[in-house]
Amino acid sequence: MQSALTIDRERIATAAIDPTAIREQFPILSEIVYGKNLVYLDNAASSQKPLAVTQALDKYYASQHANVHRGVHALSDRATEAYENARKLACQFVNAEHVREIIFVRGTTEGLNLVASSYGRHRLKPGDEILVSEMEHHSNIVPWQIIAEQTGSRVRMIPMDDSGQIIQEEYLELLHEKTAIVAITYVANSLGTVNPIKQMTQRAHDVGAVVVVDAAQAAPHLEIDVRELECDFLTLSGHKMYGPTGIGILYGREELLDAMPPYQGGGEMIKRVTFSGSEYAEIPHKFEAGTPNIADSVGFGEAAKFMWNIGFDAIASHEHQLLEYCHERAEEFSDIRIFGMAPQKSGVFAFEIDGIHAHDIGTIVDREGVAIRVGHHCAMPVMRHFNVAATARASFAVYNSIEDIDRLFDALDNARELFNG
Amino acid sequence: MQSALTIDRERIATAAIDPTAIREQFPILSEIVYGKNLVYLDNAASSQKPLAVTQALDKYYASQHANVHRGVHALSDRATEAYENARKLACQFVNAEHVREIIFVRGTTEGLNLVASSYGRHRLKPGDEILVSEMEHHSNIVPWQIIAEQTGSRVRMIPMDDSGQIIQEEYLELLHEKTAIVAITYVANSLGTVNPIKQMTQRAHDVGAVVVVDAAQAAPHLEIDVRELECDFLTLSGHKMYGPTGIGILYGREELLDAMPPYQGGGEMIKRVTFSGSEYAEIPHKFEAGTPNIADSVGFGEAAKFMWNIGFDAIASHEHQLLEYCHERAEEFSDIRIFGMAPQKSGVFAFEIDGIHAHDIGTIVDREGVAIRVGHHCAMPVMRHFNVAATARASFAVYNSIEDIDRLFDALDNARELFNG
Amino acid sequence: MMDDLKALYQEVIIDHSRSPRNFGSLESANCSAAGVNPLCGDELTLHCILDADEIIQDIRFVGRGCAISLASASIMTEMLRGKTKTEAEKLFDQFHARVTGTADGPLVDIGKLEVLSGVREFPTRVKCATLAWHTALAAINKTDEQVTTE
Amino acid sequence: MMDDLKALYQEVIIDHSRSPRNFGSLESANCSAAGVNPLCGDELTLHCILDADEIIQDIRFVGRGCAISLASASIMTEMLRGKTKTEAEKLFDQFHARVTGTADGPLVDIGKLEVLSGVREFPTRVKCATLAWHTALAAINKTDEQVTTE
Ligand SMILES: Cc1ncc(COP(=O)(O)O)c(C=O)c1O
Ligand SMILES: Cc1ncc(COP(=O)(O)O)c(C=O)c1O
Repeated sequence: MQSALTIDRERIATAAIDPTAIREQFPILSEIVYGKNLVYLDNAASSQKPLAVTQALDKYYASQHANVHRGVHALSDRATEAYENARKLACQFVNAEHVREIIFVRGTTEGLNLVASSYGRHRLKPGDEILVSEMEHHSNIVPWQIIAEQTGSRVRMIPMDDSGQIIQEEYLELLHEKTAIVAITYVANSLGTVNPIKQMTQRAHDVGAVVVVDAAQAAPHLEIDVRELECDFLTLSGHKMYGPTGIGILYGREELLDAMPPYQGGGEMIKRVTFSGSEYAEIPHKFEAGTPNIADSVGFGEAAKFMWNIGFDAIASHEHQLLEYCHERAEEFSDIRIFGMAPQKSGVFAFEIDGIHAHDIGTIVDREGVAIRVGHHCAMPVMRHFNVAATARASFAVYNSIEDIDRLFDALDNARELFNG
Repeated sequence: MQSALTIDRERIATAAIDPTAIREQFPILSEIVYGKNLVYLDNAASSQKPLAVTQALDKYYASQHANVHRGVHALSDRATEAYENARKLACQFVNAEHVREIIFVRGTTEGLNLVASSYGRHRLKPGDEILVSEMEHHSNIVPWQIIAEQTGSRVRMIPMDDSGQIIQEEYLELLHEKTAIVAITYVANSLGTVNPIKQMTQRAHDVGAVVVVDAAQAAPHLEIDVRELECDFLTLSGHKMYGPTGIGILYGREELLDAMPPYQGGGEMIKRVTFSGSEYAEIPHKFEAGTPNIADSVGFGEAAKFMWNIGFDAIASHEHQLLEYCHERAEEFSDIRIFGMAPQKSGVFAFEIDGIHAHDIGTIVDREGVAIRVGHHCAMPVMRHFNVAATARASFAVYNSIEDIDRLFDALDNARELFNG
Repeated sequence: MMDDLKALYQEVIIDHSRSPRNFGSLESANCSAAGVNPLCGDELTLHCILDADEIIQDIRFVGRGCAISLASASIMTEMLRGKTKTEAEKLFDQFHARVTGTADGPLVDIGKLEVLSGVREFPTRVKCATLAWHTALAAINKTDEQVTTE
Repeated sequence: MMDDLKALYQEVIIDHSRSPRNFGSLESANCSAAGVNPLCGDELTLHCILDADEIIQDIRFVGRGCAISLASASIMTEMLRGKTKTEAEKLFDQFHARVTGTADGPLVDIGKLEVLSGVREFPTRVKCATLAWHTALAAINKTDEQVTTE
C-alpha cells in the first residue's frame, strides 16, 4: 500500500464514474443534517434509491396496478406483465438459466429462511451437517440453527483467519459425506471479504452437499453469475442494491425447487384446494403464496437496470478506488485498526480507534453529517473472533466520492479531540 | 328489496361520500382502456392507491431512508421513527392494546402462515383439531393443512348454508375440547358475508381454542377492533385497503406471541448469536427477521390515515348503497344469479349469468373499460358448494359511484347480445 | 360493440361451446389426461385411442369451461381424429403461433381452427384456447402429470 | 465542533469511562443481573448486596461499552451505594425523565447524574445511558431474566 503522501488523486479523478452526476439521481443525498451536507457511508446496511426506482413505483401505481395472475381485465394484465418482466430482469441479473428459477422474497433473510425451512425439512436427516462460515451475517446462521434443531442435524462453523478469510484447509477438513448443506456469504458485510464461491462450491459438490450463497453484499458490487458459480441457491436483497425495501430474490436450481415442499401456503401457489387436500402450482408460483409485492418487484427490476447502465466494471473500479483511498488515509493514523484485510475485498472499511468505542465514533461523526454504521453488524461471531463488542464501518456506493472519505476522516479527528484532546 | 323503477337516486346522491372528489386522489382512475374511461370494480382483489400513499413513499425515499433500529446516525433515526410510527398507526387501526402486539408482514397470507407455523408448531398435538369455515380464502386453508400434516392434527370444515352464512349450529357441534384453533374470515371475499366474529370467538374460548381472524376483506370496509372482537390473532393486507403492495399486519395477543417460537430467523430478531445457540429478541422484533419493508410500512400508515379521514361510517354507508343499488339493478334481469345473500354483507357483488361463463363475461366487460374479477376467487370450496367453476365479482371502494355500476350493467348487455344474439 | 369482441365470439364459437362435439367419456381409451386452467378453475379431461401407428382413432373430452375453451376442445377433437401424433403436434404449433400472434412467414392454413384466431387480440385468453391442446398432447404422449396452463 | 457533542462528552464522562468506579465482581453479592444493548452488542453484568432493609450495601459491575454506558454505570454505582431500593427507583425515574427530555415541572436535583443530561440531545443514545439502570433495577428486584434496552 502506498503511503498517504503519494495518494494519486488524478488516477481517482479519471475513474469511469462521476459521482457528482450520479448524485443528482439521488434526492436524499442533498439532505442537510445538523447543518451539514449529508455524507452517506452506510450503504452495506441499505443503499439510497435513484429517481429511476422511485419513479417506477409511482408509474406502476398511477397506471398499472391491480392484482396479478388471475385477472382478465386490462390493469391486471398490465400488472402481471410488469411483475413477470421484473422476474425476467432478476433472472438476467443473476444469469439464471430459467425464469422460473427466480422467486421473489422480502429479502435475503426470507430467502435463506425459505431454503432452510423448505429444502432443509425435505432433505436433512439426524446427524447431517450444515456448514456455515464464521463470517456469516446472523441471517445465514439462525435459520440453520432453527432447522437443525427441528431435524436433528447440526450446524458446524467454518473458521476464518485474522485477515478475515475462510480457512480453506479447515473447510476441506469439515466437508464429508454427512455434509448436506454449505451456507456461505459471497461478500462478508462486517469485513468486505469476497469469498471464493466457485471453488468452495465445487468442493461441496464433491461430497454431495448443496451450496447456498448469501449474496446480499455481493449484489451491489459484483456481477453475479449463478451458472459460473455453479451454486445451488443464491439470494439477495433489493434494498442494498439501489432498489426498494421489502423485495429480494431467491435463485434455486430447477430440480431442487421442483422437489421441495412449498414454504408458505395460500393463494397463487395452488392448483386446486379441497378440504381433503391441496395440489400445488409449478415453480416459481409454488413459492409465492399470496399477493406478491408487485410494485417493489418492478422497482427491483429498475434497480437492476440502473446498475447495468453504470456497468459492473465501472462500479467495481470506482468502489475499489474509494476503498484503497480509505486504507491509504488510515495509514496516517497509528490509532486505527482495520478489520478485514483479505486481498479480495469489496467496498467495506471496518475499523476501530484506540480508546474510543465505535458507538461514540458513530455519534460524533454523525454530527458532522457523516453516516456510518457502528455495532456488531449482525455478525456477532466476527466480533467475538476479534474480541471486540463493536466496530465502526464505512461502506461505499456509486455515489460516494473521495471527498466523502475526507469528510469521514475529518470527523474522526473530532472524536480524537473529544476523547484525547 | 325495491324494484328497479323506484331506485332512490337522490338518497344515494346525498351520501356522505363524494366519489368524484375522492377520485381525484387516485391518478389511475383517469386511465383510458380500449378508449373507455376505466371503471375499477376489482377492489376485493386489490384496491388502488391515493396520492397520499404514493407521496409518502416518495417522501420516505427522498428524505428518510436508511436501515432501521441499529443505526446511530440521523437517517437511521428518521427511518426507525417513521417505521415505528407506522406500527403505532397500525395498532390504532385495529385498536390493539400494545404496540408490540403488531407485527409487520407481507400480507394476510404471510400473517396466516406465521400463526399456523409458529403458534401451530408450538401448540398442536396429534388429534387436535383446527376448524376452518367453508367460505375461507385458500390462504386460510392451505397453511392449516400444511401444519396439520406436520403435527398430526386435523383440519375440519365448518359448513355454510346457501345464503353464504356459516351454519352456527354446526359450528357449535364441531367445537369440543380437541379444538385448538378456529380460523375464520371476517368478511368472505367470494360472497361478501360478514361473519359474527365476536360471538364465534366467545364460543371458541369456551372450549379453550384460540381464534385467528382473516381480516383481509374487512380492513377496507369495517372499523376493526380486536379488543371488542376478543380474537387472539387477526391479520390483514395493506394492498386491499388503499396501501402499497408487500405490506400487511398481524395482530397477536401479547401472551401468545411471547410464548411462540420465532417464525423466520436472522438479523433484528435476535439478542445474541453464537454457534452454540441464539437468544431471541422481544416481540414484535422476534417476528420481524431481516430488514423490514420500511417504506411500505410507512405507506400502510398513510393508508390508515386516508381511511380515517373519510371515516368508517361514511365508507360503510357509501359501499352499502352501491351494493343495494347493484342488487336492485340485478332484479331487472331474470338471468342473473347472485352468490351471497347474507343479511350482513359488505361490498361484494358476486354473480353469474345464465349460459355465459364468468370468464367470457370478464373479457367482454373489460372491453368496455369495466374491470371485474372472474374465476374461483381463491375460494374453490365456495365454488364447489354452489357447483360452479367460476363466478363474476364486482367489489367496491370509496371511489366507486352509481355510474360505475350502470356502466357494469350496460357492459353485461353486450355479453348477452354476443351470446344470445 | 367492439369488432375484436365480435371476432372472438363468432357464432361458430358460441355454437361449439353450447353443443360441444365429441363430448363424453371413452371407455376403451388407452390414453387420458386432465388439464386445469388455474385462472378460472376450469377443468377438462381428455380421453383418446391411439393405435399402434400412433394414429388418433378416437378422441373425446369432458369438463366445463368458458366459451373459448369449450369451443377449442370441441373443434380440436373434430380435427384430431384420424391424425397421427406428429401431425397433431405440428397442428398445435401452428395453432399456437396463430393465437399468440407469433407466427412468422405466410399464414398457414389451419382449417377450422381459424375461427379461434380472434384470441390473438386477447392475450389473457390464450390459456383458454390452448388448454385442450396441452391436455391432448399430454394424453398422447402418455404424460401422467396433470396439465396446467401456467 | 458542536456544543451538544461537547456537552455529551464532558471530561467527567470520558474520565469515568476510562476508569470506571466500582468495576469488578462481588463475591458476596446476593443479587445480580445481566444487561445487553442490542444496538451495539455491549454487555454489562451487575452485582449487588441488598440488605434486609432493602438498602444497597454494595454494588459493582463488569462489562464493556461505549463511553456513555460505562460512565453511566460508574456514576450510578457511586450514587446507589447506601440508597434503598425505593430511592434507587425514584432516582432512576428522575434520571430517565431528564435524559429523554420528558421531565415536566421544575428540574429536580439529580446530583452527579447531571453530567449525563447531554444525552437528551442524542435520542439514539438514551439506551446507552440507561442500560446500567435497567440492569440494576432488575438485579435489586431479583428479576432473573436478562435485560435488554429494546
Ligand atoms: C379473505 C381473504 N383472505 C386472504 C387473502 C390473501 O391476501 P394476500 O393475497 O394479500 O396475502 C385475501 C385476498 O386475496 C382475501 O380476500
Ligand atoms: C451478508 C448479509 N446477509 C444477509 C443480510 C440480511 O439482509 P436483509 O436484512 O435484507 O434480509 C445482510 C444485510 O443486513 C447482509 O449484509
